[in-house]
Amino acid sequence: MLAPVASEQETFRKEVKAFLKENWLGAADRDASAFRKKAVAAGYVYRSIPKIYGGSEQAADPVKAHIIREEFDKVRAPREVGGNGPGLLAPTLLACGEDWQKEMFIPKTLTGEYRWAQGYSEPGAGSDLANIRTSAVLEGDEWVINGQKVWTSDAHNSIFMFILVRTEPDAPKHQGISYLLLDMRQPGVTVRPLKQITGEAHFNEIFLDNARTPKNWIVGERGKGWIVSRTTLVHERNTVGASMGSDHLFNQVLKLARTTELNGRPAIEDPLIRDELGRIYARVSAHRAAGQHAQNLAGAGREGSPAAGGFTKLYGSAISESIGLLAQRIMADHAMAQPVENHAGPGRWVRQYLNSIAAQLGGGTSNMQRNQIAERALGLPRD
Amino acid sequence: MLAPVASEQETFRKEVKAFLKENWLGAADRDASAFRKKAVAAGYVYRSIPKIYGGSEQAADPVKAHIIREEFDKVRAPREVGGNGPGLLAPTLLACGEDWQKEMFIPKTLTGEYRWAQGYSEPGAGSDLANIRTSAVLEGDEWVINGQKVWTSDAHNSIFMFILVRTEPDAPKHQGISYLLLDMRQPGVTVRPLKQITGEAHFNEIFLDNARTPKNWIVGERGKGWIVSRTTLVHERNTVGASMGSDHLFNQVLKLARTTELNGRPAIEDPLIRDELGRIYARVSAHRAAGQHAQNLAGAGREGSPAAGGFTKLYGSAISESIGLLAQRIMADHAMAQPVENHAGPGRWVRQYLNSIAAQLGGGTSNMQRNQIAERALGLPRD
Amino acid sequence: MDFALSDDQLTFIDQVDRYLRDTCPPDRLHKAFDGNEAIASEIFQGLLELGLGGLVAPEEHGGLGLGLLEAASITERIGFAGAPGPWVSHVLAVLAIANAGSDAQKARWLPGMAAGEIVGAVALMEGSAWSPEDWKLSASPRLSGAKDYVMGLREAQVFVVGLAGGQLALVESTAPGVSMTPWFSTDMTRPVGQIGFDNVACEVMPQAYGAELLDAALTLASADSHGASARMVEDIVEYSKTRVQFDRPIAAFQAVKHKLADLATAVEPNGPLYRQTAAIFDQTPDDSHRAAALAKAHITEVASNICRIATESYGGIGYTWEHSAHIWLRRAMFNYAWMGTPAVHRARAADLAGW
Amino acid sequence: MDFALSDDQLTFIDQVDRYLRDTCPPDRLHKAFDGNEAIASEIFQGLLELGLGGLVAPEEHGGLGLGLLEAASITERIGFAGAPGPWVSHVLAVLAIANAGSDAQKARWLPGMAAGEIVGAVALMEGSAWSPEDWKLSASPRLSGAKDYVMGLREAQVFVVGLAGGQLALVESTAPGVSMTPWFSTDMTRPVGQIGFDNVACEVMPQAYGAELLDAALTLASADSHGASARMVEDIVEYSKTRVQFDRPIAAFQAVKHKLADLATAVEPNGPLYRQTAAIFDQTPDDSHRAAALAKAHITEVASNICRIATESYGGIGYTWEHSAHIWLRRAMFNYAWMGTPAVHRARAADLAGW
Repeated sequence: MLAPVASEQETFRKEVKAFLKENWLGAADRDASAFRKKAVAAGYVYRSIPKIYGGSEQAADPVKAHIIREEFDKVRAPREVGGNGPGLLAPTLLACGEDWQKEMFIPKTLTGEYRWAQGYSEPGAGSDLANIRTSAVLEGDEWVINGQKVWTSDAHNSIFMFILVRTEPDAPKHQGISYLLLDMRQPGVTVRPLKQITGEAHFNEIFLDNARTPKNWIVGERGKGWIVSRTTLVHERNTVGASMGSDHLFNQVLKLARTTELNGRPAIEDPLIRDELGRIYARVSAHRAAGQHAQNLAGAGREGSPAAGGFTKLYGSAISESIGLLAQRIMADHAMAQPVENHAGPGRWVRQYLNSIAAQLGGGTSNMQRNQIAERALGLPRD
Repeated sequence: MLAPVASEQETFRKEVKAFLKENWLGAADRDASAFRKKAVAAGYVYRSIPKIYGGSEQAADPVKAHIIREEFDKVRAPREVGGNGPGLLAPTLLACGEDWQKEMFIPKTLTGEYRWAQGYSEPGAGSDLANIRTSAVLEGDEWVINGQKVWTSDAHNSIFMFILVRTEPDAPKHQGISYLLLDMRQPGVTVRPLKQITGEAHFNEIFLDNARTPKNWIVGERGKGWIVSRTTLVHERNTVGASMGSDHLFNQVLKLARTTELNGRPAIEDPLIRDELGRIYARVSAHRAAGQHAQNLAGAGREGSPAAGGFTKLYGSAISESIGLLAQRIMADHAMAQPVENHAGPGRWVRQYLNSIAAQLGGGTSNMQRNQIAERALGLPRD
Repeated sequence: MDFALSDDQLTFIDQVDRYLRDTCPPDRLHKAFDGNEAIASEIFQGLLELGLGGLVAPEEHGGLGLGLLEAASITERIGFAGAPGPWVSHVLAVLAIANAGSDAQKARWLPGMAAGEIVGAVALMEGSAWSPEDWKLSASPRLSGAKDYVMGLREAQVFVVGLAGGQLALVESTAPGVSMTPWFSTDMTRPVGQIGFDNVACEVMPQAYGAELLDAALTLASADSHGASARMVEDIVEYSKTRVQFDRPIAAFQAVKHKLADLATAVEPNGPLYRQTAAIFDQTPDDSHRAAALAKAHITEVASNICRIATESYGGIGYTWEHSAHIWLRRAMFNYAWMGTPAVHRARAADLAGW
Repeated sequence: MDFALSDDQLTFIDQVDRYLRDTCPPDRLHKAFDGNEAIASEIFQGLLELGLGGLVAPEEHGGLGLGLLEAASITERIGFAGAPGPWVSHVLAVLAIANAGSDAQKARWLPGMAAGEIVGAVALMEGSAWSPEDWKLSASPRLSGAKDYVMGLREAQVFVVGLAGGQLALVESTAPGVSMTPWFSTDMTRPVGQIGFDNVACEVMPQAYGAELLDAALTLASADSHGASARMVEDIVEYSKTRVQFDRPIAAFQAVKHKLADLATAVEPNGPLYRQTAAIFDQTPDDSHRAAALAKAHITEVASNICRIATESYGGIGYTWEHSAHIWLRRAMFNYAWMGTPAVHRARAADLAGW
């Protein structure tokens, strides 16, 4: 009675392995872009993007996609270019952009030549994203933009930005927003690193002071920016493989427990630490099984839960938090200080502990996810 | 700089001890009522009730009250009669009743001759108590009462009942309620035991089918029953000594851990059980210290937190729940079955486990307490 | 590993679901729970007659020849329904005979078990000793001693009894020297008790299958618990939509709404986890001990907590005997403790992982 | 036991509070946290000059002659303010000299420490060894070795150094052979480091006061943590009243409101608990080991979790360096680990309770 899908998957996996063996020279190969071209030609990366824009235009197949990810990662072969461009902007342009916009931006985004910052959050618009105040006013052939964005990732490396702005101040809040593209290389755009709780700066604040962008660098219609931006958010919430982060973190804390002494013996031998490791590992396993299940369903063309993204995110956040707390217990005195900054010892877990706070924040707070689960999966009343 | 209050307290404690030594013969003494008369005369019980109604009419002094409780309990001497009458009805009558009501009901309530059932909750009125539907209509000189009450404690032992009924169906919900007294020995009153999740029946359902009570058996004005009933609720939420339940439960689970084998040795030697015992004991200690603090404040005539009752209740509920969960771990296989019903072994903790669910329910749910804390102590907006 | 259910499997499960919905509605479930043996037995016999009796028996002995994945998936639905009867014990007995029995033993017992004419049960625990390594009974050549927490005491005609060294023996309920002592059970849908042996004739099975049988038992306990917790969440979600306090359904209060979302989130991945565990048992048995220990530790613990929280969430009504909540709560409590608690299996999983 | 504060005590604490509010507002606190030693030192010196330097020193040596109850109550307020400086280390040094020192040692050090002219510090931990039973350094007759996680490295002129057997020795910071290595500290309001001794002249104090000093250290860490967590809750409550999302203050969302109530409930009894612990130290020292272990285990753990949850509750802003949340979070993290983690003290409390 078992479904005979496994063999087809295994054939595909062999193909991928063979491709990698022939084309990927390993970490020594510094020319990622040449390799990536071959991977596009073989249909392994940029699968959902049409060939005319530099993609490989393959039928959607989450199982194949997952196999590709797994096999590429095993040998550390480069897949899609990272950052906001390929993952967030390109799908949005494909769904809502003009043809000239697609032609102009997508191909160079896929090669990594154009990098993109995401300009969504503002000081007054966090979970309530629709509350943004940054304004754009049409002056002749240009939008003139004023305001402030925060938590813009990758801004210091980017030359372009996609940004939500208020263009119809008198419309209801969700209907007054437009989605613009913006060249960041202009005097009206100031990027300031946002120092995080850990002391690092992975994000930026952006101050927009009469920044300008052409009238037709708008994606979708004027006032429809909220809906356009939702296209992107859906892409942020991919469920398959979402447990990989949990797996990775768990392996790190396991190593910490193995290599750190606690009360005169390896922490991993402490019954309390061991129990908590087991507790977390079971949740990591469940998270992984749920991801696998989602992949199996997708492979069989069946529907998963309407809130699967929320589930996996909330579950993953809780795991990350538990790992942070366990690390605190294992680190013990190392949590107070490190002999030197960036020391490789247990003390570097202070950063992990602090970082795990962000797990509750990134990509929608846990409370937003609870609302999503309650409303979409359980059918409970909206707030 | 320490306040010199301790000596005064100690003097009083000695007085109480001396009284008990002289007057309480121990468990052999079956005549509690004779002893109680002496305790009233000495000013140790019914302290807040005027002498004309059978009380001892003492100035409010929570510290003395606590010392009396402690010393009486040590030798198991009887204090106030239990049940709803002395604790809930008498204070309400004192605050809101007519003189003839006080004279007629309080003295015999204090001796235990009159026992009282509390008729508040209904199937549709749990946390939303003001939603009661049981109606009372004036017919001539009598109220005619119809409806259903649930969770009435002590109903099978009681001859009277104090009850919230809707007398003004057209008024806003809090303003249509009256507080009546009712003789339960009549055909219109049917008491049905309410079997709890543990299989025991400490509560009842009461069906009122044209039950009747005299027109003037109303406490406070018509339509003011909600406010009258609040007098009673305040008495339910006494903070001093509220941690005694936690202490008692903890000692029980400690004994369970000492006497139950888990994986071939006493459970208390298991590092995980030991850690959890320590964790709970710390909370019990904190709960006790907070109670002591409240007592110290009261002794010094200072104000405590406006939500102290909510705090201690919520804290105590969480402790009770933790103890239930720990008991589950210690019981292990004994949680599946007991060789005989009511066996004295670890299996009887199944009942404790199930009972601890009630900790979340009795006297206002935890969510109601959170609202109270948030609004009264933290000044957050009302729901 | 693919542990998604095929269309055939889903259709079959739907059938079982329909049967359970029809025969095990709240009123009948309550009666069975309160000790009505006729109803309990009718529901359970009907299940066997759907063909489930021989689910894991080979086809040549009249069974369906399916694996633990299917058995566990059915067990989830039975847990979801809260259905009375020693289902788990019977499946394990069939599995043991099918995998550890001699040809003669298989031929003697499996056809009747598959046909629903014979009920089997496993008798494994000795006091709190759940592990085959700690079983002490031996058949040398006759059996004396006792087994505890046996599910199916009343119903079973044949018992698979765990022996020292993970051996298993077959004992008939009518054999001279066998005694049964029903106990006061927490989970009254599946009462347990002690079976005593006083110099009883028994047949030892050729394979020492105790360790495998343990894995299967842990997996089925997980599946049953998952079903119970999923049901509790489904029910409290529905209740919260209709129970009105302060002029709105309580589900409209964010504190309630978010608690329900947390419960659903805790339940969600446990289905995939037990199914994966069962698939490992069927397909890559080398990894089975660790997977089964971990699943049992996690799912029976989480499910027990979920059932508890859901019960609390009903307010007063959930605290009454007449309400159904405690039927599943008690079921989850049983699964938590049966064949070793979460804590011991978590420690065992850590050992097996080589930590 | 009465551990309520008298009017005099409250007035004194109010004074300290006022001083801290004036001198340690967020902008200056951030500068101190970011390494501005002048500001840090100004705030700390001012505290000593309020008379706190000799809080627990006897009156005949210029102190106030108060007990641990008062010291802990002041420590709470300092934790509440997040004030920089080695306050806890200084108080412990004074306490040690006052209780374990010879008359000559007291006369030599206490008046200056009480006057705020001399800063003292304790040097106790050796690696992760916090317990006097595990201290290995000895002065025979000169001192060699190192002490770790020493708070007040930069400020102190005299160190109270823990020795084997719970003995304590006095070492001057300028003594030949003393070396200081500041470490990269998590709690930058109270940076720590290593102090090394290479054949250093020292004076052993006559009383072996290590075990008592440990109790005092655990109690002060608890008080500091309690202050930090109380501040975090106060701040997030205020923020939630003013931060508007979806057109209402986030405190109006029941999920937020109830979380804040839970935080407040967790904080509420910790004040009484540490004060009771301090009063036990002062009044019935026989019970002190167990009480101090339990308070440290509970309060520093709960406070660390509260600070964490409160930080999360700010959303993105709480995750920035410029926000103040992490100043208290790091302070609570430090207290959690300093002189033994909650887990070890919980185990110790269980042993001491005779379980």
